[in-house]
Amino acid sequence: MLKEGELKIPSGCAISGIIDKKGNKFNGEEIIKSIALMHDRSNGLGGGFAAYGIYPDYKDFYVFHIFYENSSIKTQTEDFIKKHFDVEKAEYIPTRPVPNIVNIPLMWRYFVRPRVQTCVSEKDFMDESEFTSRCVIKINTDYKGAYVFSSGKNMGTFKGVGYPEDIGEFFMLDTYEAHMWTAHGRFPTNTPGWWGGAHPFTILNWSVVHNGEISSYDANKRFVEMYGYKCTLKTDTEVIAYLFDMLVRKHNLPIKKAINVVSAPFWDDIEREKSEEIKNELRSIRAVYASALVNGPFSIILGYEKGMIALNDRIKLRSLVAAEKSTRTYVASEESAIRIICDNPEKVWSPRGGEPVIALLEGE
Amino acid sequence: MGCVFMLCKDGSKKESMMKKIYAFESKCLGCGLCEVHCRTAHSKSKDIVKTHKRENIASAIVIEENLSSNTVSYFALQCRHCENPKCIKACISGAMYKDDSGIVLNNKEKCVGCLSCILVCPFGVIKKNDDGRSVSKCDLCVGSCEPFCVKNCPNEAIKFLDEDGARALI
Amino acid sequence: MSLNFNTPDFEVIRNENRCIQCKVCVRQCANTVHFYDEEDNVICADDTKCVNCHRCVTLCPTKALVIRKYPLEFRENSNWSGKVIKEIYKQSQTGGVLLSSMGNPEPFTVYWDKMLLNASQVTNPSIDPLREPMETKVMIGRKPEKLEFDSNGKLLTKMPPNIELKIPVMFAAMSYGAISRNAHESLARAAEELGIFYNTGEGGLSKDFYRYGENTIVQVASGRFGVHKKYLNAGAAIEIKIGQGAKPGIGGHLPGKKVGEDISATRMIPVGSDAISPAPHHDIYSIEDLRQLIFSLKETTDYKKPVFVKIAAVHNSAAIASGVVRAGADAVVVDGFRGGTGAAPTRVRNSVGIPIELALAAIDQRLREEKIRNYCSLIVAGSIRNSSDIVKAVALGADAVYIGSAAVIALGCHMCHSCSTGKCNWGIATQYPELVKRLNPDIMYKRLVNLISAWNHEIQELLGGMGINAIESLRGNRLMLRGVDLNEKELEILGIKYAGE
Amino acid sequence: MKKYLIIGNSAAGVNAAVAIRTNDKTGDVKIISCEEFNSYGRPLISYYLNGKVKSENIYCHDEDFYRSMNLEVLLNTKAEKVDTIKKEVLVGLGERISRISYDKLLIATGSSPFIPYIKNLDFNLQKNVFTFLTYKDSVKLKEKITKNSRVVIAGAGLIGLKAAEGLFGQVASITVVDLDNRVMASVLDKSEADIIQAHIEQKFISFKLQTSICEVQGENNVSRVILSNGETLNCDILVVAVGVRPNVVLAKEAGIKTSKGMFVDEYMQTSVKDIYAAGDCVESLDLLTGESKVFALWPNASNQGGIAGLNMTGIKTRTPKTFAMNSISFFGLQLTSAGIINNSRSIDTFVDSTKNKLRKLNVLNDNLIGFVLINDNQRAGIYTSLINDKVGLSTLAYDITSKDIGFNVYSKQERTKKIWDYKGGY
Repeated sequence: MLKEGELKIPSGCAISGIIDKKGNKFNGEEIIKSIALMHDRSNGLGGGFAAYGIYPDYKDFYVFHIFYENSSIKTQTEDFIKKHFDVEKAEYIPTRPVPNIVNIPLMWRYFVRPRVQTCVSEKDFMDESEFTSRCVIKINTDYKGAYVFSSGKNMGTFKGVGYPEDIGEFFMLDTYEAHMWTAHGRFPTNTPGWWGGAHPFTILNWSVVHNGEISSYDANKRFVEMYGYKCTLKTDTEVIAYLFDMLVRKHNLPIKKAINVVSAPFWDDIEREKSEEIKNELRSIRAVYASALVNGPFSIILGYEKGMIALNDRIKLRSLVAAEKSTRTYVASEESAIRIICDNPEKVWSPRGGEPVIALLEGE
Repeated sequence: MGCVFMLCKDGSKKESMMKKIYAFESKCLGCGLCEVHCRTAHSKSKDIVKTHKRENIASAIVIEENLSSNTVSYFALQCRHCENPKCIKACISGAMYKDDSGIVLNNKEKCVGCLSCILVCPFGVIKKNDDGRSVSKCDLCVGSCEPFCVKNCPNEAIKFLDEDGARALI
Repeated sequence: MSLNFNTPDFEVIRNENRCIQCKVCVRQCANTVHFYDEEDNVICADDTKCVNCHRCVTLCPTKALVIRKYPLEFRENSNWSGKVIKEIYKQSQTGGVLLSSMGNPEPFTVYWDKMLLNASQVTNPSIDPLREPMETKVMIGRKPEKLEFDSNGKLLTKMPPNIELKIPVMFAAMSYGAISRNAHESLARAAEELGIFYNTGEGGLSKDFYRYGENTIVQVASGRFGVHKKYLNAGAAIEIKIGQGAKPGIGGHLPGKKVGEDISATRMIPVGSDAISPAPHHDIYSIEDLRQLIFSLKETTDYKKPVFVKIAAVHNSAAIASGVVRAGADAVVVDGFRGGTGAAPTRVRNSVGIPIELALAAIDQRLREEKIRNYCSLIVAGSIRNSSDIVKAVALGADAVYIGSAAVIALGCHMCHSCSTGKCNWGIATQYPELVKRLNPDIMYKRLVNLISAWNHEIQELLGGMGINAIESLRGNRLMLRGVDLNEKELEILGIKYAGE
Repeated sequence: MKKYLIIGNSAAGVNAAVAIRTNDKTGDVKIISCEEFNSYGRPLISYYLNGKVKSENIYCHDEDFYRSMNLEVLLNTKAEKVDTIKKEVLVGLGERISRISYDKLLIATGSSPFIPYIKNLDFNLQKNVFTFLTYKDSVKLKEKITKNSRVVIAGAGLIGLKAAEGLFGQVASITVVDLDNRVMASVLDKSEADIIQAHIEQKFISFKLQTSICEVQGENNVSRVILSNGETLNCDILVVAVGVRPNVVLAKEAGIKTSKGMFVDEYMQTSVKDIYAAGDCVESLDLLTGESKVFALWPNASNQGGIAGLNMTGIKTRTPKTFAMNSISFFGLQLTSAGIINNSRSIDTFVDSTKNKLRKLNVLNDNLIGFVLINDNQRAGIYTSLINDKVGLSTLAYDITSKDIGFNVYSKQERTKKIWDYKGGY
């Protein structure tokens, strides 16, 4: 029987995200409350959170959150890390016992700085993020039983098997202060969940929570795999993170253009576009990045260092609501999940298919 | 036998508005299917096999074969339903007449087989029947919305058009 | 040779109760199988000349004719089948190379029929193409590796020329000479109406068809027939023909008797002369020569037209395709061993080349491994028979497909495999004016439009069923395929799982 | 409201009336006819005689034809005198004489049988002597004949032979007498005429050629005829069908220029203004010889009638020249001929004849000027239009003598032009 990680699990679930565009920090209670309201949208086999701005003292370090199935794989992985990174600090991730959270893997986090000059033997130029992402992918591919479930700077994800509110309680999220939180409750359909399979999925600073299914998964997967990514976690959401990382970091496309790739306008709409310049741009995007178009029903919340983006598929086959109040922007699968933590928001709307909700930190 | 023959809306019967059969030589294969279906359409049994095996009906179509230098070409010719038909003028018994929608028809009972119509028709598309006392000519399958030869031409070499429609296709 | 061992392949059976001696079959059979016996007023048939093209059967107004396999049986011998024996009779009779037409008829596995498509059930809804937009448009041509924007979001990268296909299907290369002028006109007009393209084949392009230029792909083959500056600029894209699926490794041969006035003018060869296209291009003996030809063609059309390169599906197609992409081709066209041909030696047609499904899968995977799959388009041909073949081809990794045999069947071909005689009764593979006339472009182009439109609806239904609303999301999406009745190796090459996995 | 008066109710008269009515919806159109029957096809009287055509089918048009076209017909009305000054016509209506005024008059009186001088021949006295031109003649004849009547017919022309065919099988014997050396002398050359004669003789009808009837004998009816060659023939029924003469008495007395027939200009108008004439009673120009002569031809009469009608309503229409043409059958033998058909050195004649078929074409300086077809008449109209249009035979797609005629004789352009543009014609 293949462990749940070895086969692709379709996921229907709940997502929620809050950002304070001024950068004011707040603890995890609000996000837990919001995701908890959507209890029935998940079946307790997966929950997780992403928090941005939680490690202000180590904001220049990459923070690896890693699961280990056993201590031997832990020592092997740590040898690999020590060879490629200066480890500033290593500690297990503090948790508190919660009745529903069981068979917990070893969970450690490492504040590290990549040793690019010494390790990079090849002549080709590689910056630290490329070096780090390759190491993370190497661990997740070759070190069976070890999973780096987040590797960004001044951010981290906390996920596992269980309802999201229990996971939040388990990881003591009330003790962390972040300017942006995203959360996800999972509804895997056929096998018991596993800790690595829960959302959010990350690569470097990118984190994605996703409600839906990617029909174009294999096309997207075989496209990003051409650029060095490796889809190891066998959940289709993973590929969205890699797509954004590739488009924005490797091909340095502006975020709006990346969105036009992932949730591309229809050809008919492009043809109706008045300005020739925009029409040519959209036609070029669809031609060059055809395999990066994410097809199938989805609503995603994307977190990264600059802020939060929520997006629906082109024909909005999944629910997504957004709201704004003073410096805060909220997005969630259901309006009720927003209203429970934000009474009378100034503006509430449901974004159209393919139309992003972009909430960036000021100055970005 | 299908829908009523179409007259133009305002009841006027401008000759050129009247639909006729036009043959397109570049498309005609000379296969003869139009004749088979013409005989059948005018037979009693309306069954192809019975028509040809039992009834003796002349088709109202003549398939012309033209030998130019290197190729053989064909086209199907039938009554042009002239505006001012010579055959009606030559007919001694009033058998040849024009109905009110402009189709030149032949009344078998009145015809005595004198063949004056054949003597004057410049297209030679009126055929003497074997019974010696009647002739066959095209009646555009009046009463059905499309002549059977047009309906069954495998290469759309004959079309049922008004004059403007036909000129557009030359 | 006095004694001729050849026995007829087919038997013409006439139902006397139905035959009305209307002589339509006599007039329509170009092989003079039927003849009218004046004396007994009966129509007879000479079985030896019948190629079973169904012209008489179709046009007989009383459906009095049936053509059957000639009932003569050879003694049962699984090694020496009737077919093999008769081939020896023919060659020992004529001493000539056995010629045949259309694609490889041997009973090799048709992999299309061994692959099944996916459909979504619960977790993602299938998309109803009647209510939701469903996109089958594809852009064929070279793509830059990435797009660059300036600081305020203005696109800097200049896109190389791409052609736009409303439906990922094109009409394959069939030269004017192999097929008739009316056939070409039908293909051109259908391409224009469908918003797709037709390929001129290696016979050049008649002046009257320049007006269909926007929907034309002009081919440059080893014979360079009809290739000149105006010709190259007449089409929307250029295709260099290196190989053809039905006859990999050998050139083409158009018999002189088919080269009349118009074809001689179009091909720029004397009337009546045999048009032989040599096996290799005499200026392409290595991959770098190909690069030179590609760029000289681009220079001639000042880089406004994509240049495809067509290769036959052979054993190392993957490496060849990679070389072709690196040589600067805008699209690689791969023609499988079932692809059709007007005339080719039977031995080559039946035993050279590999199935397109395996070649496609291998090429797509190799180009991805070399990280250059996204640089160019990959088009497959030989043979695509229906819309599910197209969806499976795209899922394996193709951008679009060419259809040749399917197109001529829509035009009336009844696969009698005797195009090489030049007496095609349906007016397709013939230059006799009275036969060419039987293919009336005004009717036949609509049949092509009907076929492709129908296929397009089917593609949309299949895509919708998988929860996809743009065909690009299916390209290379091999998870949407499952194999049945295939061994491990075949699954591995095709890169698909077995059904049930 | 214009008043139109037409004398004569046959081909010319009726066609004229129709032409007038289509172009003058309100004019008053009157047709007077000395006969008691509505317009009928005169050539049909022989078919009536032998029962092939029933009496109700003899009429050209059905009952309400005249009413639907709002034409007034006065039967049994004989035009006595035309007063060209007062523009009136005196008509005898039974005993009474009345006047009908007209704005436009058409004289379409056709022709009447020519009775040669034969000693003691007296139509009033003798009850078994007939002419064979009107339906009445045919009706009277049909009543008179019995199974053992011995019939003598004077004249072996179209009418005489048709009379013979009409009587055949209802009488004991039929003998046809003609001055000429062959039957249908006005239409056929000797070689073809003999074919027709041989065919008719198979029906035991005997011919007395190169002789004529010079005397009849019998108390009050004729019982014997004496021929100029001395022979005498018993005769219970005598039919005089030697020829016809145009009815021009009325015109002559009205001062209209006539010769054999009335002279008309291109628009069918006689020498007197507002009086037109058409049909067998006028002189027409022969397309082939240029002569002016009388054509007793049904198609010509219909044509000229129509044209006269148009001109009477002011629509200027020219009359095309005409030429002799005939299509007639005797006992199943189908004869179709047109134009100049007699042999002469200047005309090269092509004859293709098999057992019972004949195709004879006369060509003069690259024009077809005449043809005779026996039992091989399919598509004869193409020959007729070759004559009519004076087509240069060398310009045609093939030599018309080489094979059966077809519309493919014309070149492609000519064919297409004819099919698209031809509207039929006067």
